[in-house]
Parts: sequence; structure tokens; C-alpha cells
Amino acid sequence: MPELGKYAAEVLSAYGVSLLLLAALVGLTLLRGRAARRALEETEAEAGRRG
Amino acid sequence: MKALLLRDLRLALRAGGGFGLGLAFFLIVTMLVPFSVGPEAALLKAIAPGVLWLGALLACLLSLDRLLALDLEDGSLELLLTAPLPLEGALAIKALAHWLTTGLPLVLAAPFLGVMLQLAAPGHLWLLASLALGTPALSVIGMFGAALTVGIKRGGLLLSLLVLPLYIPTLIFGAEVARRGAAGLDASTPLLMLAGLTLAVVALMPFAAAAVLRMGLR
Amino acid sequence: MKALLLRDLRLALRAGGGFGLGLAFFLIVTMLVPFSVGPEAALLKAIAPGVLWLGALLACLLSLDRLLALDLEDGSLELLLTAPLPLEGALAIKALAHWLTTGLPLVLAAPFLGVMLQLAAPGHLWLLASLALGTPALSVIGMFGAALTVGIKRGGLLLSLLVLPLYIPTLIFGAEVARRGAAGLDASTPLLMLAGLTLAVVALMPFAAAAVLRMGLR
Amino acid sequence: MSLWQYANPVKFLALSERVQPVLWALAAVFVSVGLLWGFFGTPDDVRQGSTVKIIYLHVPAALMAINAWFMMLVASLIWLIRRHHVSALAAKAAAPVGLVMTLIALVTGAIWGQPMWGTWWAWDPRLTSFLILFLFYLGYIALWQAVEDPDTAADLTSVLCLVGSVFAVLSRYAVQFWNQGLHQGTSIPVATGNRSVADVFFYPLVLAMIGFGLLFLALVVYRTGTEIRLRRTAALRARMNRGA
Amino acid sequence: MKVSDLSVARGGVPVLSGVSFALEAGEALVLRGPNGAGKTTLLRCIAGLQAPLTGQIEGAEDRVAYGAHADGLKSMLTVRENLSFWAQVFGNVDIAQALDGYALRPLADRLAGTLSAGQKRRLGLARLLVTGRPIWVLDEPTVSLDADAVALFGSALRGHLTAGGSALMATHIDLGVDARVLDISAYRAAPDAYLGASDAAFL
Amino acid sequence: MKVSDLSVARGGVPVLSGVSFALEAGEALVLRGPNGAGKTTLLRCIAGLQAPLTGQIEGAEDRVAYGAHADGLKSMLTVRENLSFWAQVFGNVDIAQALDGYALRPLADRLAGTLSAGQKRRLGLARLLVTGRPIWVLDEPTVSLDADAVALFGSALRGHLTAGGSALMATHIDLGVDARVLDISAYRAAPDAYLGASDAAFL
Ligand code: HEM
Ligand SMILES: Nc1ncnc2c1ncn2[C@@H]1O[C@H](COP(=O)(O)OP(=O)(O)OP(=O)(O)O)[C@@H](O)[C@H]1O
Ligand SMILES: Nc1ncnc2c1ncn2[C@@H]1O[C@H](COP(=O)(O)OP(=O)(O)OP(=O)(O)O)[C@@H](O)[C@H]1O
Ligand SMILES: [Mg+2]
Ligand SMILES: [Mg+2]
Repeated sequence: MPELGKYAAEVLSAYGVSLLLLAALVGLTLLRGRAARRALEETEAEAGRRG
Repeated sequence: MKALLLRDLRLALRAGGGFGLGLAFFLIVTMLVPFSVGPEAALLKAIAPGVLWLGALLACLLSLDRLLALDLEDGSLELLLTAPLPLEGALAIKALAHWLTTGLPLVLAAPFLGVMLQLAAPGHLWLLASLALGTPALSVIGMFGAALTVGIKRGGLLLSLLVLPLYIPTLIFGAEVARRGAAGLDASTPLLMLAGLTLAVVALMPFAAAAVLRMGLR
Repeated sequence: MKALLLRDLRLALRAGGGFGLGLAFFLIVTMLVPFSVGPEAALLKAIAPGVLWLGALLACLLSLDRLLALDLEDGSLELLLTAPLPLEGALAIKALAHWLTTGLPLVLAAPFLGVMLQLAAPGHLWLLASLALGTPALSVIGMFGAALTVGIKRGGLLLSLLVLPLYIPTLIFGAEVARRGAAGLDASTPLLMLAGLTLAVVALMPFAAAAVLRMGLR
Repeated sequence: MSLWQYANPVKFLALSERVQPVLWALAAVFVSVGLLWGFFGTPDDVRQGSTVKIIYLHVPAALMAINAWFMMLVASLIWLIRRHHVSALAAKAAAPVGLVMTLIALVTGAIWGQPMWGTWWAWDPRLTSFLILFLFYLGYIALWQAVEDPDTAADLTSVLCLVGSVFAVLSRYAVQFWNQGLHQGTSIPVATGNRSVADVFFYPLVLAMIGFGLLFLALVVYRTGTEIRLRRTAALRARMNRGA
Repeated sequence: MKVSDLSVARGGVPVLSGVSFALEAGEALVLRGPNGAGKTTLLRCIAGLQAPLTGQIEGAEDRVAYGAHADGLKSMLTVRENLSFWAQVFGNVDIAQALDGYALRPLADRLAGTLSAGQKRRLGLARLLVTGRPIWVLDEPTVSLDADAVALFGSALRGHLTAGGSALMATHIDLGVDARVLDISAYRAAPDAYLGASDAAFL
Repeated sequence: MKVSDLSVARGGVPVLSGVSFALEAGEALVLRGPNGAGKTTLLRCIAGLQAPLTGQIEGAEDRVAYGAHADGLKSMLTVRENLSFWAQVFGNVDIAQALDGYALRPLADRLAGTLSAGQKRRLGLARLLVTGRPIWVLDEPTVSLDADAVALFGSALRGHLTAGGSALMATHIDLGVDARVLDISAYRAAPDAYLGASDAAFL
């Protein structure tokens, strides 16, 4: 851990918030992508059965 | 009742339903203030509590016309009137849904906007408290206004006109709390008055709203 | 074209049509400002030009959703689309009607409200000039926003969200004129910029509005 | 063979499956190396102390926030002119990423502002124009969600993006006219006035900037795939319901 | 339900006066009359949405399911959500029967706003089945419906009547059911009738 | 007017395909088809309110007067004002004939919002007479009308046809005029038809 001096709180919170936001963005993106993949597979299977 | 609450929340959350838009409007109004009065920090600091309260009030006001007008237009209000729900309860529930989708997000967002308007640090807690206690009154009074204007074609602006004077006491006490808080003074007296006002309004207004709604739809 | 203008004006003047309500809203917002920021004359004087511009902008904004939504609901927008009128012209006319019933009354009322907010004497003329030059832009930009959201069920607040950022340049230049004027400074540079902006917007926006309206109603 | 063939959703999906692992890996490497180097491996600035480390987040995020909007503008134009669905969906996919980037720039800037300027927020032109950009992102996303028919939504948001870009530029000038401001001017990304230490900060910053760019790309490609799948699901469902 | 000597007003002017009829369980009654005769006004009054000028309505309270010109659908909710909302409001839960009764299953997950005019109307009529109310009061129920859908309505109505319900309907066209007809043009209020209408005090 | 090999979509899905017909001057054509068949979609397309997927529409441009499910009335304008507005928009001035044609004289100075459902519809139909357009494109024109009003519509239509106009109408019920009938259920688009609909790129 580098010595952050009197600004430790600022620097750490900046990194914390930013990484949190990025992680949330990536996480939500992946979740939504998975759900979409699954929905599409189900629908394709159903369409295949019917058509 | 629960079904009604859930339906209203669901409608608000669906695309185009209005959730988050009250919030966005609040954000934008407070943002426009520096553009119009200028960027000086000292000036902004002086008017911050008032502007935040005014912004919250306007954001609430703007979403009022969808409280009942949408239900009237598609005919579901008439059907609700013939349903086995006490009208007072139904209106109270609808006001609750309005607060949950409009007032509550405003309360939660206010601290951030406070920062942007250079609100003094001790003022934040008081601002939060005053908004949390005051916005329910705004929703319930708004429901009364909506019931009053429901029969009128596109009463949007008329509604604002009728409701705004009714909002004045809430605004005065609420803004006073926030201003005293920001100035580091004791703000418990106006806060108590605000709480009392909200309680009274929440208890009584649904009855008035139901009464005028019954008259208006005749 | 003339028939359309007359119809829109007549509808605005009829009861519940919206004429005067924009004005009333303007009045009330500026009236609420002392309640929320407190009554000190010096503070009010400092923010008066900004508040008046902000009030005018919000009053304009609030009446936007009736620009096209009413015509859509009762089906007359579709009928207008099949009528032998160029859509760009029709929209420009409707924006003109909106300005005549909303912007113009605001311009005329602003000096009186200026007095209430302790606006400095030399500022009145500049305020008037800036509002007279700026409000037409507000109407035309608003028409674009209304065309963008016309297909959306009760796009009221969405409309505000989309239009407000577009209003920022107009607001900045307009309020700057009023502020400099009130401070006794030379305000001709921002006034010129405001005029240029309004001209450009009035010339181009009806085309953009017609384009999105055609897309949206497809 | 032209580039336009990837405007076909199916072809795009196939391609994106292939390039995605590479993109994600590269993005992860660049972002982590840039940030780790910046955080652990650079000295404090003479005047700004350790807060200078915020630059490795702040500047890349600010850069991508602007670039994302620019990409949406180009994609919108392609949709309006050539009507390639992938293009419209890519614009839709990019908006939330741009929004988050804007948010990161705003938040890190605010946190930085407290020690440097003594305030979280000032109505400086650069900051203000970023706030306006934030609003444009919000409006753009809200419009996408509010319109039911996807093609109509694509049309309307594209025009909004065009008009919004014009007004964003206008606002930038207006804001500058309105207030002169505190924020440092744009230059090559040299963090401090002190040229002698510039290189120390410069290399990790460049790495982080490339990393954020790659991350943006990876996210947009992935999200575009998601949007395509959602459209395809909806299309299949609609056809099935018609058949029923 | 029994209506006796009823007078109703619209826009402050008496429209109908002296309307009397009884509606037994298991019975359907069709109101007929030219445009503007006052059918909608009368039905609103019986549904409790406006007060009569004079006369009594007995046995209607809390037993009426009203179907107006407008269907009361939320275009941003799906067909299923629309129906279950009304079912819950009226204290029921089962919407399967209503979905089947109007062949709405294939449309169940579509947003109501994307339905065609006739499909919307079918959904509006299906709402009646989830109310569980014994008296249906319907204003032109078969508008926009095709022949098949009219037949669906007919059988739903017959089911309702055999289950002891009753129905009062205004219409200009053939409903596809046989029912007693009441021509309300006979009850048109005389132009000089006062009847305590709101403007009568000024005459 | 001539329609050849037309395909139309709604909500991104092809609804009808391969529709071809010609409409001569003096001729009326009635579209029939079950609910949701695509009548409204087809009429909107011919009126120029939405673009066809494939196929041509010839001779319709600027000659069509469209009457939709909704009437396009301003409830705060009187009957007379509503009519003269549309007359002026279409470059005419004389509304007397339209008022007489639908027996609207007694209602001429009433606000449109206070009319009954059928009276509103009559006013909506009267609007067609002031457009001066040769091709009427009507979506269920006689909804809510009583027998007398249907007869008025019939005679207005006959007048329009003998004057060389033509009419294309969708309906489920009897219009009271004899006209060629086109059953559009025959043109239903196959579930797997692509036709360049907006979602076809994703299939
Ligand atoms: C919420 C507040 C802030 C916002 C929205 C913001 C936004 C931006 C933007 C848009 C850039 C542009 C990047 C470019 O032009 O290439 C930038 C660069 C930069 N910002 Fe900020 N900023 C904020 C606060 C701060 C603060 C408080 C500091 C430090 C005192 C700071 C330091 C810098 C530096 C050093 C750069 C690089 C400048 C260069 O290109 O040479 N920013 N910021
Ligand atoms: N504000 C008003 N002032 C005067 N008369 C009014 C007003 N509102 C409605 N009316 C009239 O009251 C009468 C009754 O209308 P109502 O809607 O009940 O008729 P209806 O029988 O339902 O007709 P339709 O078959 O056309 O639906 C109509 O003649 C109408 O014109
Ligand atoms: N957004 C959408 N997604 C999928 N299908 C849709 C959408 N909007 C409409 N449809 C369908 O398109 C079809 C055509 O509708 P249209 O309104 O043209 O029917 P119509 O023939 O006029 O019916 P009606 O006689 O009931 O008025 C209907 O089956 C409708 O459900
Ligand atoms: Mg009626
Ligand atoms: Mg139809």
C-alpha cells in the first residue's frame, strides 16, 4: 500500500466509487446478456418445435 | 387495495410510466438555477435550501396530473368507482403510490443536489428530514387537487394553479427548517409544525378528495 | 394555415384551454420564491432576473405537452397529416399559437413581477427585451420535444427531461442579458447571441419537428 | 466483401463471439496495469499530493464519456442513412456505458475538487458541460425506453442524438461565456504544471486511457449482442403469436 | 333490480322521465332508442355514477358491473395483468375462465395497447366475468366485434343468465341473443319538464 | 385508385400480404375480416399514415379523406366550428350541406364534447363532406349510429358515389348500402413471411 498522506480518504473513495460503478456496469451487462441468451434459446427451441 | 398499489407502482415503473422522471425534473430545475442566477457560490449557498424545496415541490406538482387523469381517460376511474373499494382508501393508496414513485426518490436525491448548490454541511440532515416529512403532504394535497380537476379536459395547469396555494404552508415550514438547519440554527419548532401539518393532511385529505371526486364525476 | 392558427388560439381561449394558466403559473412560481428563500430584499434583488427567466421557462415547459398530445388523443393529428397542409408549416403555426398564448403574456407580465422581486430599475427594459427575443425559441424547441414524445402515452415529464437541456443555451443568454441589464452593465453581446440563437432555431426546428413527428406516428 | 456485412445481426453475433474474448482480456490487462501502476507505482505530486492518483480514473472516464456520445452520433447517422439495425442497437447499447463514464468523471472530479478547490462542486464551464452531457444521456436513454416500437425508437433517438449534439456544442459555448472557471485547460494529458515529473504520470495514464477505451468497446460489443438477442426473441415471439 | 319512475338529466337538462322497469334474475333487457335518447345517461345512473333527478333504483347497489363506451384498459399492462388487476379488486383470483371465454389466451402476454379495436373490446368484456357481479350494465357491448366475437359474447351472456345473473344493455345493433327490448324513446322528458334538474330553479 | 401486391405490417410484424384491388370512380368497396385481421392497418397505409412494406398504391395521394376509429373532434369547439375548421383546412367554405346531410342543424351551436356517442359520430362523418376529397377511407363508420343515422350515411355515400367519388370501408356490421365486398382474411400474411418487415433482419 502506498503512502497516501492526508488525502487517503479522497483517493481511496475515488477509486472505490469508480471501481464499484464499473463493476456494477459490467455485472448488470453480463446479467442482462445471460438472461437474453437464455430467453432466446428457449424461444428458438419453442419456435423450432412449432415450425 | 394491495392490487391497486401494485398496479400503480407497476404502471409507474413501466417505460413511459413516470418513475424517475419527477426526480429528473428536480435535478434539472436545481441545475437551471445557477444558469439563471449566475454561478457565484455565496449567492447559491444563500438560496440553496429554498431552491431545493421549491424544486421538490414543482417536481411533485408536475406529476400530479397523471394521478387521476389517466384513469379517467381510459375509463378505469369509473370502473373503480363501481368496484367494492372504499373510495377514500383507494385515493389514499393512489397517493401513497405517487409518493413512493415521486416523493421518496426526491428525498433520497436531495443531498446530492445540495452539494451542487453549495448547501452548508449541517443543513443536509435538516433538509432530508424536512423533505421526508413534507413530501407526503404534497402527494396527498395533490390528490385532492387532482380529484377537483379530474372532470376538466387537460386540467394540468389549472391543477397547478389550484394546488400551489395549498402547498404554501408546507413550503414555508419545510423551507424554514432547511434554511435554519443550513444556518446552524435550531430548526425543531418548524419541523414539529411540518410534521403536524403532514399528519393532519394525510388523515383528512383523502376524505375531501373522495368527496370532490364523487361530485366531479356526476 | 390561418384556420389552424385561429382554431388553436380559440381553443386556448376557451375555458380550460390553457390561456392565462401559463401566466398564472409564472406568477405563482415567482411568488413562491420569497417563501422558499426568505424575504431579504438584497437577496431577492440579486436573484430577481434569474428567477424571472426561470419562471418563464418553467411556465412555457408546463404547457408544452398540450401542444400536440391533445390533437393526437382526439384523432385530429392524424387527420391533419392527411390534410393538404405542409406539416412543417402546420407545426410552425402551432408553435406560433403557443407563443401567442403563453410566451407573449409572460413577456408582458414580467415587468410587474420584476417590481415584486425588487428588480433594479434599469433592468426592466433588458428583461423585457430578452424575454421577447428568447421566448419564441422556447416555443419552437418545445414543439420539437412535443413531436418527439407525441406517440408516448403521457410523455409529460419525459418531454420536460428532453427539452430542458435544449433550453439551456437560451436560458443562459437570456438570463445573462437580464442580469447584466439589472447590474447596469452593457448587455448587447448576449442579446445579440440570443437573437441569433432564436433566429436559427425558428428557421430550422420546424423541419426537425416535422421529421420526428412523421417517424413517431408511423 | 465490405464492412457493411457486419451490419447483418447474425453475422455481427458470429463475429462478436470471436473477438469478445480478446477484447475483454485486453481491456482487463490495460485497465488493471494502468490503474495498478498509477496507484502503486507513481510518486505524489508536489502540489496536489496523493490526489494526483485520481487522474488515472478521472481523465480516462471523461475521455470515454465524450467519445461514447460521439460514437452514438456516428451510429445514429448510419442508422438514419443506411438503416442498419446493428448500428442503431449499438448506439442504444453504448448509452448506459457513456452514462456511467460520465458519472465516474463527475464523481472523481467532485472528490478531487474538495481538497484542490475546497469545494465538491463549482459551476465551472467544464464541469457544467459535463453535467449537461449527463442530462443528454439520461434523456436519450429515457426516450429509448419509452417508445414501444423499436424502429421508431431508433429513429427518434437518432434525431435526438443529432439535435442534442448541436445543442451540446451550443451549451458549451454558452457556458464558457457565462463563467470562466477553475478547471485546468485541455492540453496533452499532462497532469501538473511541473513538466519534470510529467512522464511519470503520463505512461500509466495512457495505459489507463487505452484500457478504458477497450473496456468501452468490449462492453458495447457485448451489449449490442444482447440487444440483438432481445430483438430476435421479440421477433420470434411476435411471429409465433401470429401463427397461433 | 327494480327501477321506478326514474328521471335522469345530462348537462343540467332532463333527458328521460318516468322510466320504470324490473329486471329479474336470469333475465336480459335491451335498451333501444335513437342517438341522443339518453341510454348512456340512464345506464350511468343505474351504475351509480350519477344521481337520478327523481325516482328509485332498488337492488342495484354493489351488484352492478358496468361496461362503458371506454374499456378501462391500461395500454402499458399486458392482457393478463389488466384482467388480474380487476379480478383482485373485486376479490377474485381466477382469470382463466375469462381468458378462455373470450379466446384471449393467445394474446395474454401482449400489452393491451397493441391490440386491435375488437381485441380490446373483447378484453373489456372479459373483465365482466372476473367481477363476479350479478347485474351487467353494458353500453353498446358489441361495438367493433366480429361475428365470432359476438357469438362468444352471446354464450358468455347466456352462461351469466343461466347462473342467475341479469343484464341490461344499450345497443343499436343485433346482439346475437334474444332478450326483452325496452324502447326508451317513449320516456323522453317533455321539453317543459322540471323534475328538479339543476337549472329548474331558474325557470 | 389502384393497390397492387401490397403488404403491410403492424408492430414490426407483417399482417397482410399480396393485397391487390382497384377502386374505380363511383364505386364502393367494403373490407371484411375478423378482429385483428389488419383492416385498420391497411386503411392507415392507404391514407398515407404508414408506409407499406412492399407493393404500390397508385392514385391515392392527396385524394383521400380518412375517417378513423376516433373522430378528431375538439370537445371545446361547437359543432359548427369543428366543421368549418376542417372545411377551411381543405380549402372549402361551405358547411351548410354537411350540416344538413347529417341533420346537425339543431346541434350546430352545441359544444362537441356534450354530444352523445352517436351524435359525435355523425359529426365525424359530416367532416368527410367538407373535405371535397374524392376517395373516402373509413374505419367502421357506422359504429354507435342508430337506424336513422345509418340511413343518412347511406344517402350521403350514394351522393358521393354518383358525384364520381369512391369509398373504401372496413366494417363488421351492415352499412345499409350495397357494395362490393373484399374479405381480407384471404390475404393474411404467412407466419414465416419476411417481406422486409423491421424484425425480418433478426429472423
Ligand atoms: C466534478 C468535477 C469535474 C469534472 C466534471 C471534470 C471533467 C473533466 C473533463 C471533461 C476533462 C477533460 C479531459 C480532456 O479534456 O481531455 C477533465 C480533465 C482533467 N481534470 Fe477534471 N473534472 C472535474 C474536476 C476536476 C478536479 C477537481 C481536478 C483537479 C483539481 C481535475 C483535474 C483534471 C485534470 C488534471 C485533467 C486533465 C486535463 C488535461 O487534459 O490536461 N478535474 N476533467
Ligand atoms: N351538456 C349538455 N347540454 C345539453 N345536452 C346535453 C349535454 N350533454 C349531453 N346532452 C344531451 O343528452 C342526450 C343524452 O345523451 P346520451 O349520451 O345519454 O345518449 P345515448 O342514448 O347514449 O346516445 P348514443 O346512442 O348516441 O350513445 C343527448 O341528446 C345529448 O346531446
Ligand atoms: N405492437 C404489436 N405487436 C404485435 N402485433 C400487433 C401490434 N400492434 C397490433 N398488432 C396486431 O396487428 C393486427 C392488426 O390489427 P388491426 O388494428 O389492423 O386489426 P383490425 O382488422 O382493424 O381489427 P378490428 O376489427 O378489431 O379493428 C392485430 O392482430 C393486432 O393484434
Ligand atoms: Mg351512448
Ligand atoms: Mg380496426
